[in-house]
Amino acid sequence: MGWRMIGNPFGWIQQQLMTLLTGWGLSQAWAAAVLSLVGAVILATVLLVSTFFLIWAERKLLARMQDRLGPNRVGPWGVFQTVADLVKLLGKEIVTPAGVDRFIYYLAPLLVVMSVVGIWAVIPLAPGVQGTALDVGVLYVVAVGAIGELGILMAGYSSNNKYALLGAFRAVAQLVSYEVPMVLVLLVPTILAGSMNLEVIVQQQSPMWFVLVAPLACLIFLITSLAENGRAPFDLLEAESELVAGFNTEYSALAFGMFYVAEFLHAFTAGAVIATLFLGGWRGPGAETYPILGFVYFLAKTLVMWFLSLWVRGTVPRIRIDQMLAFNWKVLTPLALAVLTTTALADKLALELGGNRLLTNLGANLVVALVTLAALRAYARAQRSKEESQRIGGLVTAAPVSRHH
Amino acid sequence: MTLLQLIFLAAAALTLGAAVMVVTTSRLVHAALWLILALAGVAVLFALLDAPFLAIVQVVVYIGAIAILIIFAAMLTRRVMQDSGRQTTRTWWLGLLAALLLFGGLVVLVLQVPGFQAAGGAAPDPQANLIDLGRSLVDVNAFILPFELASVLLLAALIGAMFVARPESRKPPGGKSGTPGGEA
Amino acid sequence: MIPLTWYLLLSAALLCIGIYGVLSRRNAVAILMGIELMLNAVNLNLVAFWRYLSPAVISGQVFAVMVFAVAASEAAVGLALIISIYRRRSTVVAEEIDLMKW
Amino acid sequence: MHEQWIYVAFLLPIGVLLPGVAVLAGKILGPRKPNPVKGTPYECGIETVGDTWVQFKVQYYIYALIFVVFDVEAVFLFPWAVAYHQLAFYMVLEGVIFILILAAGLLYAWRKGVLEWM
Repeated sequence: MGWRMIGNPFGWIQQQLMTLLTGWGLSQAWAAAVLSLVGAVILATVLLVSTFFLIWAERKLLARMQDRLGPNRVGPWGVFQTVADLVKLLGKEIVTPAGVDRFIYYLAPLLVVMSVVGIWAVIPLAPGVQGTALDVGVLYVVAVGAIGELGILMAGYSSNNKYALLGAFRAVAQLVSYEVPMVLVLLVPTILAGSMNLEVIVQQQSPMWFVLVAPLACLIFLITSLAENGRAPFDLLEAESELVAGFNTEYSALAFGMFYVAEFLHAFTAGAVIATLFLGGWRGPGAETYPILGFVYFLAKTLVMWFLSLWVRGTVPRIRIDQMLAFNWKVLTPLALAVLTTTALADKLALELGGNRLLTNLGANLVVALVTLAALRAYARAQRSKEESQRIGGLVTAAPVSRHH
Repeated sequence: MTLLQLIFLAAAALTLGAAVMVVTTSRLVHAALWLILALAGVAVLFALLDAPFLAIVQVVVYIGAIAILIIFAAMLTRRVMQDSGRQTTRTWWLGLLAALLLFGGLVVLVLQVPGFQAAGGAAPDPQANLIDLGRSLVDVNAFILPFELASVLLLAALIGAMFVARPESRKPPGGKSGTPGGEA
Repeated sequence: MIPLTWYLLLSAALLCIGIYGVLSRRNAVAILMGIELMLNAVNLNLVAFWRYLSPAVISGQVFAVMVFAVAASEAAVGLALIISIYRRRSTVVAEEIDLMKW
Repeated sequence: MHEQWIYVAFLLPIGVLLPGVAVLAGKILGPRKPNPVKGTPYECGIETVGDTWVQFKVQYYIYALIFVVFDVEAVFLFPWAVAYHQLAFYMVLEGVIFILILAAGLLYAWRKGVLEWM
């Protein structure tokens, strides 16, 4: 009993609550529903509270990368900085600017937070611990993310400010653009596992993680989730020089804080989604007998992916909007299409002809990667020589530079 | 009245109420947002009908894509038709009459068929159902032709819409290649 | 269990609201929204019939998915046309777009 | 099968409620001193000229358009991907043809220069 409780606290608590509730005379179904409610409340609360830690950790780590100290005044190493910030924000006025569309204006940040928290409903946290084993889990992640886009559009529209509206347009253009390769690449784990259920996807990664079978898909998903998060190098939503602060310009105090919370939580959530889809989720030695170990593995993988996104944020400079969109439509989307088709064909061939799935897929990925690199190189060369010839031509004839190709 | 029936009634009320707002509210963007609510109500109904895939697709395609497209278009064409202007045609009452007549006819028709009171069979297993759907889409004896035609349809829509909507005054060599009245 | 009739009545009501929207609105974008409502009513009907009359046959769901494709194409091309007309003629009022009327 | 959705039906409203409570608390605890200048839309130091409804580039619409088409494509492909292990090779090939037809659309957009940000 004692060991079981420590090894599998989730199952134990669930069982205890279940016996308690059925003891009160509730039917099995109602007791399960109450348990779901309790689980949902706990999950949402833990997530929102954990942003305190996430924001602090991110600021601290980012500061170290940039050779600064970061928050270090409130509490040891400044851990309570975020709490202090929250208290300050609570004491600030939430200004309702003139001419805003009140209901939409206040609903927008809440929807953005919801779209991040909602993703966790389908993520398996440990063996047997999952909000709901939805059979359309992968698409559910996409669907909930779409609500976030809607929230941004609503924020921009209701603010009665042209910068906010422009920022929202740009943000949504970026988000929907990067959603194309993301959705295409999500098909790869679905193909490999033969299911959209995230629990099944985790279970199917038992001999090898999908990151080994489909490294390119993982890479594309990582890049697109960075862009979906709107962080550097894709933080064009907040081009101070042109857009003021983007779609959230007119928000103040905690209403603005909600966008902030959503952004930081989104980085962590993206890490969790990648860990689940490509890094085997809770998989690890001993995870099945001791689910608590599975949770530790899951958390560790998530934190590693989260740190990776932070690292990128700390090191890569912001790119221009035309570069960002060109990168998406001319590199990522064709690459995602290529990865999807080659995975579909190679995996089937391996299954039909009895080849090694891992090696076949890896080989296919390698070929796609090499072709992509060669194409990019050729493109860069052509571009360079074109620019050079233009520069010379421009010097001689002073003709207007042609941007048409 | 069972819990499921209550949920159905709530979702139905949400859908119909939001739909009425779509066709009556005068602010176009508000109409689009009401449309999203109506579509979400239909998604709930799909979930009630044991079609989780369609429910989630409803959210992904309609709310996540089509509704955003509509809002974009509503904002792009916003300047001419300020929301204060007359929103309904002069013959709107004819439309109302036609809609009501049709509704009456449909109600009479639906209530006359006795088989429609029947309850459905057991709920299909969602995973097996999805596999079935995926198989039948690419099966030569099933829906392979519609499946590939859908792809062609989407291709035609993509090319056609891009051709129609693309900025026209793109002067190739030099000069200012901006869209008329375009900004940022 | 919810009777099939309920779904059919709801779908009929949704269709009629959509029809009213199409017939009464002046703004072309709003007309498109009405069409989307009608398409949703159709879809609801298809899925309800699938669920109640032939859950073993997948056709109902395939039809619904096809309707999604058609709806997306229709919205994309329709809105592109509206934007194009708006840019040429500066109007989105459907009554004023009558060049092809005889 | 409806049990699958119970958790979602709880979590999504809670996801709105919790931040809603926080914002409400901020509304109640924070000061409230409205004045006309505070309410004006933000501008870079000057007063707003014209109404909010500046006109936007049609480019945004085109990106959204391509997105819609590919989104619907993915919707067709997800059941295909789920059924993948039960499919014969020619069926997988049909799915690949489906993808390639749409890739042609992307290629067309590229060649026509529609993808260019102007």
